[in-house]
Amino acid sequence: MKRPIATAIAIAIGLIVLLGYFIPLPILTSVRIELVQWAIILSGVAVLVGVINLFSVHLKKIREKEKGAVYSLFLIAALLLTFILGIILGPDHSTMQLMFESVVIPVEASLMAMLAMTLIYASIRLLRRRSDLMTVVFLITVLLVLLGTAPLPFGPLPIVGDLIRPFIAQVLAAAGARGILLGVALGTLTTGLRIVFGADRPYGGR
Amino acid sequence: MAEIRCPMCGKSNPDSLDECQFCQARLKPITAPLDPLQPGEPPTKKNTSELEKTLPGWLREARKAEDDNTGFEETPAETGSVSKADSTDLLGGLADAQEEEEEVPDWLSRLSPDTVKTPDRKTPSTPKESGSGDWLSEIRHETPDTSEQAPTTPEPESFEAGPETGSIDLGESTFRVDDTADESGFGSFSFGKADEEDNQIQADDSEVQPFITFDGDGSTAEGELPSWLSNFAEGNSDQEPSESTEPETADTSEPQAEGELPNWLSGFSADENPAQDTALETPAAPEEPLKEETQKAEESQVPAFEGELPDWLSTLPSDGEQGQSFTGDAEEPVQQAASPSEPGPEAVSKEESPEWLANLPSESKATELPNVRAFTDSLKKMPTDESSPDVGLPNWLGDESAGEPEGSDAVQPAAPESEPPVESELLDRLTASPAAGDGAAQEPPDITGPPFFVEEKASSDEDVEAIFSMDMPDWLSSLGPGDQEQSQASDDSAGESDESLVPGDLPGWVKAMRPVEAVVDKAPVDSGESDRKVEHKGPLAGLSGILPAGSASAPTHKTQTYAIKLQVSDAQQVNASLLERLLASEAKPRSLSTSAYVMPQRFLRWAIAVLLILVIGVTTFAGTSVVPLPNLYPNETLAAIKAINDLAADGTVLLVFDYNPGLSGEMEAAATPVVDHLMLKGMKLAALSSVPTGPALTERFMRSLQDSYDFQPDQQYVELGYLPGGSAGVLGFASNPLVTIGQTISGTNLWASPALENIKSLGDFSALVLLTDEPEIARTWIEQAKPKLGSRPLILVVSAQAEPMVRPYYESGQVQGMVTGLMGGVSYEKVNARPGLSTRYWDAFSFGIFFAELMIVAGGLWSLISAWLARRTQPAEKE
Amino acid sequence: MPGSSNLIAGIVSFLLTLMIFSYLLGDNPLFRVAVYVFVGVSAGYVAAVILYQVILADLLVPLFTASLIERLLLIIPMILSVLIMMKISRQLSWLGSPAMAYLVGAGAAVAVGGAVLGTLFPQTLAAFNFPSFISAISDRTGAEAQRLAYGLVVAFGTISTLIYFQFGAGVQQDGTVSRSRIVEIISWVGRIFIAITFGMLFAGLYAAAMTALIERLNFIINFFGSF
Amino acid sequence: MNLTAIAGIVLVVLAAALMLVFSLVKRKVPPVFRDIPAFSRLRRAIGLAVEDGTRLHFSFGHSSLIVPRSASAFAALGMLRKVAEQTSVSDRPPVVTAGDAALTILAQDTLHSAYRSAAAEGLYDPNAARLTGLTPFSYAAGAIPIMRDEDVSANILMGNFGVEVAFLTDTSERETSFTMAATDSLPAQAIIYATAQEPLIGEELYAAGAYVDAGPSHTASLQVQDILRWLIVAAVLSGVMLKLLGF
Repeated sequence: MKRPIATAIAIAIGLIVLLGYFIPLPILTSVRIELVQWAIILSGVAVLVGVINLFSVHLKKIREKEKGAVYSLFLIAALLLTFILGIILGPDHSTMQLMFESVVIPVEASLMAMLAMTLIYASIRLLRRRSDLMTVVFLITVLLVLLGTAPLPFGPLPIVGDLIRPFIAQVLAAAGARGILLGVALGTLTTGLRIVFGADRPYGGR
Repeated sequence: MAEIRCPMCGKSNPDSLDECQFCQARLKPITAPLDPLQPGEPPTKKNTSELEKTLPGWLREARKAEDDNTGFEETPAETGSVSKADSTDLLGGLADAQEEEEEVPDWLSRLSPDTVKTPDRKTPSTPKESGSGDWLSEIRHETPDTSEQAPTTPEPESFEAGPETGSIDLGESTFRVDDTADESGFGSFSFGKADEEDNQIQADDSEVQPFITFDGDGSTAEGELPSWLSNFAEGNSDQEPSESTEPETADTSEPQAEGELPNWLSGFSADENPAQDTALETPAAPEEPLKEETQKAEESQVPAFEGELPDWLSTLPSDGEQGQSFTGDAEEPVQQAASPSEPGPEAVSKEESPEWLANLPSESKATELPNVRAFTDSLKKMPTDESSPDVGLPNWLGDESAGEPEGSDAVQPAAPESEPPVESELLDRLTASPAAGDGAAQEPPDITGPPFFVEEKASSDEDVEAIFSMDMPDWLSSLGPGDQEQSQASDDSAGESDESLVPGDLPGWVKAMRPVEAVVDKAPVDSGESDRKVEHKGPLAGLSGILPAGSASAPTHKTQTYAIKLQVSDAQQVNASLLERLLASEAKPRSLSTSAYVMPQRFLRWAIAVLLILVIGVTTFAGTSVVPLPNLYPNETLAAIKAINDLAADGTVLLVFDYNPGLSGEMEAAATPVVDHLMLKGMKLAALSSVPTGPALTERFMRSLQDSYDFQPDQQYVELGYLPGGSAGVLGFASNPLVTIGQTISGTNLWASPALENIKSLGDFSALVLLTDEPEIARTWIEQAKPKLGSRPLILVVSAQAEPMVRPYYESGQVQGMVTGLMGGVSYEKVNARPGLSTRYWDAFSFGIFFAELMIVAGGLWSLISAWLARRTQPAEKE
Repeated sequence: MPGSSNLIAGIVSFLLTLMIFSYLLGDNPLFRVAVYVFVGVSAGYVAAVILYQVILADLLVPLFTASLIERLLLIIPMILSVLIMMKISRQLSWLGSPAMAYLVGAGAAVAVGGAVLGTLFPQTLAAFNFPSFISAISDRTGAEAQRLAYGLVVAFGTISTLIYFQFGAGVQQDGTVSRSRIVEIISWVGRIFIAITFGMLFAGLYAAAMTALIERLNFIINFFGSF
Repeated sequence: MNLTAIAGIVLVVLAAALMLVFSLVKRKVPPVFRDIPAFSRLRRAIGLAVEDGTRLHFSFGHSSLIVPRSASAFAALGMLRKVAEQTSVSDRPPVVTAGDAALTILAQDTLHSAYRSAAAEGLYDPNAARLTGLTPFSYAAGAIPIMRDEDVSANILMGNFGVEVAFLTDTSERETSFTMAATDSLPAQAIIYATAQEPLIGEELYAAGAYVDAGPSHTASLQVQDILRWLIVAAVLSGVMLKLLGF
């Protein structure tokens, strides 16, 4: 019996919030804002559930000595330490800041840095994977834009920097991006409607 | 077949197509037609270890498992492809069995208790709807306890023989029954399914039947039963087995041996066939119930068992009169002799047919119960009936020991797979040399005991091939093009399958396979005098001795173990080599999806990394500034500078730090000149972020500026913290900043601080500077906040990759200025003549980008050339 | 932060940076350790932030401090939060469904609203947001004319890209599935625009990643320099 | 009540009505959609994964549920639902990773109901859907070990990704496993296009449901999208005409 309830809730909330978007009745708008505010709180609570999921997954790995259980040990230790410290000291305490800056930032920055190699590698391999016109156009565009982005060590190229790149950026790329965005919006619309009207129920059921 | 029904979309396609014309699903199996096996093909001694990667995952696991398992455990470990649950169950018990007592041969000790158990087992399970899975798993589960039980049961030598033969028989029968249970159980389930799913399922089926059947055979759970059933069916219909080109039809030796088979079989196959094709379609489904059942069994059965052994013993004498009628049976010796290898139904057909035939056509679930009862009855008799073992076993055992150099080959017949050949062979022998056997009791241990296991452990590689070699007959028979119709077919399914097996109809690769199965069967039969005829027609033309009794009916159970010895025969080698090719070709689809050159790839990666790090590292280390700074500045950057210059002094600017820590390098380089500019103008700053990691980044960023300007927090700079809720949060903040954020847990109101005292709405900020790497976030702020910002400028500092998406907003005037990435930063610094991070990075950046450009060009050319060469060398290499 | 902690931070981040870079040689324990520690710390940090900034700030604290009406209102999210917490337990997880349904419903509505008001309308309008023919020719400088020309290209590109996605197709007599010839031609042009867009974005990503790499190498070099 | 709001309502109601009609009305000839090779390859990859007992790995990105981009995650969930049912015959249920907690919970629910409807509830393991990190990068970094260690033969990356998707596609290339990737974020699409084996572009992400036969409502969605697509094209064209005519 819980399924119908859940579905009913989803549909009701969905419709109210949706109406709140389009019907500019102040009351409807404020109701919508309140509902969304609650949703924000809920997703905040969900984060805690998620962290517990993260914790339990790795705890299980350790208990069952699965592959990489040792690393899970590191993860759980780091997670607990940070979380507990965060609860005790508060997230904006200097210790939290220290942990953040000495772990999160360097690791993320290093991952991002490695992306430089990954992307170069990918663009080299791309033609091996798909050698079609689209790929060629893609690579040529990349080349031109890069040439326009930074001057060569021995001085900037004429035209590319001041004509071609802007043209690509402002016209061609803008057009493609707009088309893709519109398409994505269409998909978003129908996908959202499927859920608002209960055809899709990712929260279980059916 | 004029047209193939697409397994994916269900539409019918001309069978000329390889892929469905509607959904591009694969219509023909991936396994490209293997060039048929030449009879005289020299056996290639293959080191299968190199095939490792091409093996299916379950197999790989099993092989891993091998190392710590004892020889006997390997069989289930490997066969338990899909249904881990039961295989492991079997294993557990077996392990104990071996440790506990070596003198009793494992298979004997393992199986005989089953004979004990099943009678009691079934009676309760009969009423149950899903009893099948239940009692089955129980039987499975008992193997541990029973193996311990075996020694404790005090039995006379002669009696020992009874359970032994009987045990094999029942060992078979239980497994078969379990098949019936599984498939029928699943069949009914999957019929209940929606069509769309059926389509999908069939898709898997047609795409990968070979695999599926591997699974099927491996895990006693599917594939086998249908095949042998259909074979029996064919057997009945076919009248001259020896001449037929279809290996299966050789089964007829059985039907002929036992008179009343056809009539019950027709009914049997009729209701089994549906189960067959569904079972093929979805390999592992049955295992699901099984798992649970086995778990249930765990608790319930162990105690139950103690209670049962005695009452089994007590039942033995009571079965006396049954025993009489049994011995009275004309074919008794045959039956007994065959029993080790004979699938249950024959036995059934002999004894119980009248009473249970009735419920056959009904739910196939129901069918297995009668079978079981039949087997167990035959079992109960076995001990009581002294004659039968003596007649049965000694004969062939004696024969083996006499005529067979290799003991294990001799025992091969006893293996379930190849029972048909065995059987026919046995029949010959039995008819030829009547009761000559003695010491039946102790013989089996010698043959069946240590030898295999030792050998098997020794050669685990060939083991693999053995598995597949044993599988082939099954899936061949089940692969018959007609099996779709067959599944619908009722009584006349036999005839239908015949048509479906007309050589012309067979996919080329199936044809290619046929000789192999023949070889498989041939191997054990070599010793026997029967089946030494050369084929004249059909795909097997030219192969000799390839038509032993219907191998296809074989349920593969323990034989992987026994099959090892088959390596010795050349036929097996040929078989193996062909199977390796088959395996490889089957693994192809996956390799299709992957790129072939792993090592070069790694080197390429290393090369790129090393070069790039060298280029940038050296430039950075040298701290050069040889690259000219851009002398033409992006308009959006100039606009940003202008907008900030126009700001009324002493206002408060809202800084939004919405970038990933990962991009802090770029964002800080680009944002520093902007914030630096704001500081120079003496603006008060309020920082905010809509991503949780924002505040920490803000803190870090502001601290880096703290050195150059020692601004007082709360006086010139307030950190509002994290604004949750994404776009909704932004909207809330834009429409009413003061309530959305700013109250700390401690209750202090940040809006009261000097920097924010005269801010009541978003419009009161002098400007909003958004630092982000995600166009989505930029869009959110532009769409939600800009309207509320009114005439106040909105300035974006974005990562380079976000430019194309945010640029339109700048063009359309919603954004007053934009600083994109390092280039924007460096321009900003140059215009303001305040060189900073960006300027320091500029050389390295330029060199790095230049390197990237070179690599793209070089790589592109290289790829084009090599692709062109590849296409020229082997055309149509792509799928 | 005091200097000592700065030093610690420096050493730790230096080590972690190297450990991550070790992935360039392939997956290895160092990389794994760095990654797992990173995941743990970031999760813990974010969870703490959420706990303070959302759950405490927006739910628990107001429950005791806010006005009566607000408190009454907050009871609903409170209940829903408790329900979501049920997701932790396997047996009770079904209790969480209503709360998740709430989230999903709200999320879907936000998505629809955002798609229509945030993208569909503005982007469609922007597609022909260029000077009219009249103003273009009346403008002596030619800037307007250029904007018009650009605008036309953008409009065409937008349309062709949009048409590229057209899903509906027909079965040709030869059995193949394909769209009408005209659609195919237009969408071929669309593909080109898409390729160019991706190329532009990809180049931007290069630049971003390159900057990150430079920043990291700078950090490493400076780290050595600081001794 | 301004023009935009009215137009918005009209658009939404129209779309909803069309979807309702298309999903209810049964037609003799089911609608045919253009071939997207990625999906047929995906089907094969799924089939192979089922037989050789390897795992499918779904990754749903880091989108929060209450932002406009959540739709991409919802589309991915629809696909997971269907694929989970199909692979319920395998004893290695798919593993799902996500960068948002609520999304992870939804993935669990989806798996659960999928197995329930496939009568394989015993397969359901709450830990099959995992939150691997709460920030985009940590989410991707946390998913990498799963892709490497858990015998994954096919990766399906659908949802809202950022730059971090590159780590996932790169890992799967190193593992030489099948990858189908789709996202609604443009930069990530560029990465996917360059690094993923089977990239889906833009709107194709939302077509996933229809292409895996996830039900009439999905098919209807595609038809509606096509109709609206032409509406937009008409709008743009008319706008351009007006401009050229000098209005």
